[in-house]
Amino acid sequence: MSREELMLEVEDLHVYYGAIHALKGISLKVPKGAIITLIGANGAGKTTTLTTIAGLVKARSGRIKFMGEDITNKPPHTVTQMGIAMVPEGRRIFPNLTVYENLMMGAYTRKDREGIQEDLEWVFQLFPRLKERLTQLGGTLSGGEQQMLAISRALMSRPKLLMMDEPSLGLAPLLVMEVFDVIKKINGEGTTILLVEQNAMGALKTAHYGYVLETGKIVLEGPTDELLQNEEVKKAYLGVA
Amino acid sequence: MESKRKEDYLLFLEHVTMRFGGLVAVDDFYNGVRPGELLGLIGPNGAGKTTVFNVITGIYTPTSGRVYFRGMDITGLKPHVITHLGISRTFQNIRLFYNLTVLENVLVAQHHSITNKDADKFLEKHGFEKKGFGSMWLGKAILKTPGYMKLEKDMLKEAEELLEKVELLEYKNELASSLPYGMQRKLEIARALATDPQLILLDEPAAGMNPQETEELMRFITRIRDEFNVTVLLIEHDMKVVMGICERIIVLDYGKIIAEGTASEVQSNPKVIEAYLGEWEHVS
Amino acid sequence: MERRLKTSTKVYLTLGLIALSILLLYVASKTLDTYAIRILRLIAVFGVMAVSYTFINGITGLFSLGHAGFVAIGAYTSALLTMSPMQKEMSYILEPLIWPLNVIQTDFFTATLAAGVMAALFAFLIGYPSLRLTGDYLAIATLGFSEIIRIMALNMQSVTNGALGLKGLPEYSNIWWTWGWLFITVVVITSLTYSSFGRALKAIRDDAIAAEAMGINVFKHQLMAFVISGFFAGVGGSLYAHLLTTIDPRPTTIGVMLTFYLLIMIVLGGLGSITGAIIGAALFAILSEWLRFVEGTMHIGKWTIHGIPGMRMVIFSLLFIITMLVWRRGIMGMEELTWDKLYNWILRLRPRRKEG
Amino acid sequence: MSGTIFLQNLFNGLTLGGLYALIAIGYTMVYGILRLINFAHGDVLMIGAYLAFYGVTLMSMPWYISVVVAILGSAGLGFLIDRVAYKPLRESPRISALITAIGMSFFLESFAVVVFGGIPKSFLSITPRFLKKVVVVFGARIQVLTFFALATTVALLALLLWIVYKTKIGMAMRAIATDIPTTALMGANIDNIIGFTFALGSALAGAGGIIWAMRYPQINPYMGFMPGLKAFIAAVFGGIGSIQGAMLGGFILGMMEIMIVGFFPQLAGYRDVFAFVILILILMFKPTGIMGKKLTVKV
Repeated sequence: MSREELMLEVEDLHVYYGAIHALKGISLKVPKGAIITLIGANGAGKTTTLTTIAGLVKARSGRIKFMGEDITNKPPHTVTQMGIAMVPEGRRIFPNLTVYENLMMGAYTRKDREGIQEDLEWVFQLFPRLKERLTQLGGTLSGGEQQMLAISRALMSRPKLLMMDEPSLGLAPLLVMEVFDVIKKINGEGTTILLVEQNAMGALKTAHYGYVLETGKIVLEGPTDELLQNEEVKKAYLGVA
Repeated sequence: MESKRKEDYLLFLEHVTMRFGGLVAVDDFYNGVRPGELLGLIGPNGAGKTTVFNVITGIYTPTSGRVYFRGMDITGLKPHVITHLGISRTFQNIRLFYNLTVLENVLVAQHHSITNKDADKFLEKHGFEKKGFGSMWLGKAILKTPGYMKLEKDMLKEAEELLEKVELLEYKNELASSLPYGMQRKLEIARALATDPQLILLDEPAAGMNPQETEELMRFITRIRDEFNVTVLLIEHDMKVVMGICERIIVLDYGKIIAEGTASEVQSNPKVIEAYLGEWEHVS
Repeated sequence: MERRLKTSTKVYLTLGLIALSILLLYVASKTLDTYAIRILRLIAVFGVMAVSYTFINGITGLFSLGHAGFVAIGAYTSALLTMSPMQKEMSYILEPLIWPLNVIQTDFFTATLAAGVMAALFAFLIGYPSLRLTGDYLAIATLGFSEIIRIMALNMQSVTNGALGLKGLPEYSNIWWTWGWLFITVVVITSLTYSSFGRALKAIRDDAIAAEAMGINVFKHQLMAFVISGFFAGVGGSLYAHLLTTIDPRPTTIGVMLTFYLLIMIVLGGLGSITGAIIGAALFAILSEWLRFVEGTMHIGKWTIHGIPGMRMVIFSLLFIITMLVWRRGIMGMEELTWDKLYNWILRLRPRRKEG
Repeated sequence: MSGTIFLQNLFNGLTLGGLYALIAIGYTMVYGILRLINFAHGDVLMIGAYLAFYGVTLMSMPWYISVVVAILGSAGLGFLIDRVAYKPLRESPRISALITAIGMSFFLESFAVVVFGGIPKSFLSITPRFLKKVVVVFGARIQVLTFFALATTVALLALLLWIVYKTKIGMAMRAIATDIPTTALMGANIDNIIGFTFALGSALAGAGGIIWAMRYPQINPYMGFMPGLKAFIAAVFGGIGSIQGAMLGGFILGMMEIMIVGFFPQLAGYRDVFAFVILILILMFKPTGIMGKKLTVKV
């Protein structure tokens, strides 16, 4: 994938939480227009990778480049303004804001009223349910609806790169399917996606290329159809020796 | 599931359910830890493992059900009483006393044996012996009476012996915060052992460790089980650790026990595979 | 490598230091003028209060803002016990003092002990409900209690003489009483801090949940610490009253301001250090006298600079904020000055001398 | 108590309650975001009153301009306090920020002693004459100032609610109160929102200080301490973090203080105790206050 145009490039990223060495030299590439997934067991460092890219966690060393610009350790609002949006783990809806306000928070940095309106329509197309709940408080939504809102909120900044942290977590099986479908749809409209998942099967069937993380390191990478056949993947999850 | 007799268990959770508002974190847990075994409690994130720990150690009182330890009903007792009765624990995010030295961390863990009168009464009521180094009156500590000095000396001796066994003695005067991560984990386990427990609960001891550290930790856990004669209950999401050392494994998903058995039994259980790898194949 | 002295050596050194201190205090009491001696006495009184305060705020890690309340209880208790019945009759103009307080009179030592006991009792009564709170809620609740105590002192005319306060107390707090009580306070608090009990307190400070999991009855330990601290605050109050020879319910005397002063002392000295608390108290007492020049008129050569009243407190508060922002450990951090440390320090100095 | 006196007390209670409400909002908004008791908030009130005083006496501004300048000055001061004293400590233990806040309060008070002098100043000279007139309402003699104070307070509270619930920055303030990192992910500059919150709360405190000074017409460097403390109690009473709670708590506390003394004059000396007793009862039995939500601690 070297010839493709790169959107995001992470090089030898090291992150510490106090004494814990959480990321031990992560390198990955996200080409424009692709869905890239990071999979791995809990505590492998998937979330840390995303939050470091987003600027919420500081990297000790390494480099993050977005559209050719160095964004390592830039504050989160700058990263967002440059075109990276994130659907955080656990959705993190603003519970005391209405659905509409949650969406407007997503569009916080934007000033183009018409563009915002357009994107709002797009989001309602993706998730008609949200339109019905516009004036409801975010905290009163069901888990699935909150996930829809979290994704929509991230889309409202019209991002170039959308990072999603465990969008299927805690959802009923049918909703899990729906979420993966939506991810494909969003990608189809031209948004590049970096997806972190615990649901390895779902993620690998949705994405084009995947990285397998284990205790802060990438242990395996490749096109997803290859990874799906790989015994190592199974091992990473189940410890099958 | 086969019928279980709580008398066969060191610790038994009898139909324990823990609800938080609408969320059922632990759903009708009916199982326990047998004396001397190394039991693993596993499950995906949010399955309710840590909640089980918090119920056992008295941080939460279960919504319904009882907890039995050595035949005593310990449901609803305070955490410090439960520790005195013989259950000790470590935490998912290491919780050492960072401004104390390694030695002091261990000494603190012995302190309950000289002050915990309520728990002693509870023990005596159930026909067990009181434990500890004797009683402590603050006046003795101020006046430094011979009795008190002996007490301190005994505690110190025992603490140093313990540190020697876990190979941390050479760091005894270092601040806990200055130890490297792997060593902090070890110290946390040592500190739990210093409370003189029958049962020790380890909450994700391998979290944040690299493969070599993990290997070493696995050996360490098996060793302390034999050397300190304790029963071990272990939470872990790193399946390799659990598969490597646990004799029996209980798998939790969405608060429910979905499987129980040896490593290989659990590994081949379709419900477990689904819980860990995702339900995609199942629906499509 | 740290080297340690033998225990017996340390005992001799300590005894030597005590003897030396007594000698120095004796010389001071004979040679220094009353102003300097007053500062010395003030250092000891602040020392008692600061050491007892750091026992709660620094060592047990409970952030209390109610220390002045205990000082107030001690001050009033002891003042009511040392004043003569006749003096009381003359002071209580608006309403007579209630029985039996109007007829009792004791010596200073008994009065000070009673002050401590009374303050400890109040510490128990206040601690029992408020120690269920944590962090800033505890701070504000204890502040509230201390204000209640002050307002009671202002209003209970027939006990405290209200706003008039108690004046003309015998000036019992001489060098020996003040430094003697400081000695006792330091010995008791240090022994406790370095006992199994004290270790438990420090463990609670670092992580209360882990401490509870180690079998420590956190609430009971905190309450005991609170009561012990209250006792010495009461003692400090007794000494304070008999140093000022007057006690009244103004915020600056026994109210919130006093707590703030104490907080400045223990933060500057290093939160969690007993030696630090004493150094902080001494610095505060000395600086607040020495800094008087900024409030008085100065002559530098031809120029005359007019002082600004209140400037001292601006300097103190700035010092305090800067400490918190850039030097949070203060002078001593959580460390203590020990013989071993001094010994190692001297050892480290020696080779350098040889090289030079 | 006769009807007219009751009416008088009612108005006094409402006015005092309104003042507590104005000040309490600053505490509750800051606590909602940073979990910090901004001890210096009461002192902003004092500075506000002094600024208005000197605006008229030294700069000879018309009183209404001086008031606006003083409110803006208070807002600026609040912003500055956060930047200088609290922002550097965002990552530190919460108690450090609290200690610094106490230091800040202490500094502002001693600073005021040095700059403005320790002797109380009379505010009467700058209070416009029409406010000092007395009108008779149903037999009760009430100063125009009382109505003015009440009306201004209500208008300011309404303005605040409008900012918080109808503007973009208000939306961000509500968002940040529940989730700082996620708000940052939305592209919002956290420090600016926190700074704005401080400024907004301080503006209200400044306004409260001026009204306070008109009603109790003496200003001194320590005048902010007690009202500040009580307003904080009002915020806890109403449920810390909740703006409506702070308003409600302020009004209830003010009304209670006036009414208890009204009905039991012999308790007048203990007037300042009521608030603390309420505080302790609330903390003991319902630490979340009337309208607050539970703040959970994770094990």
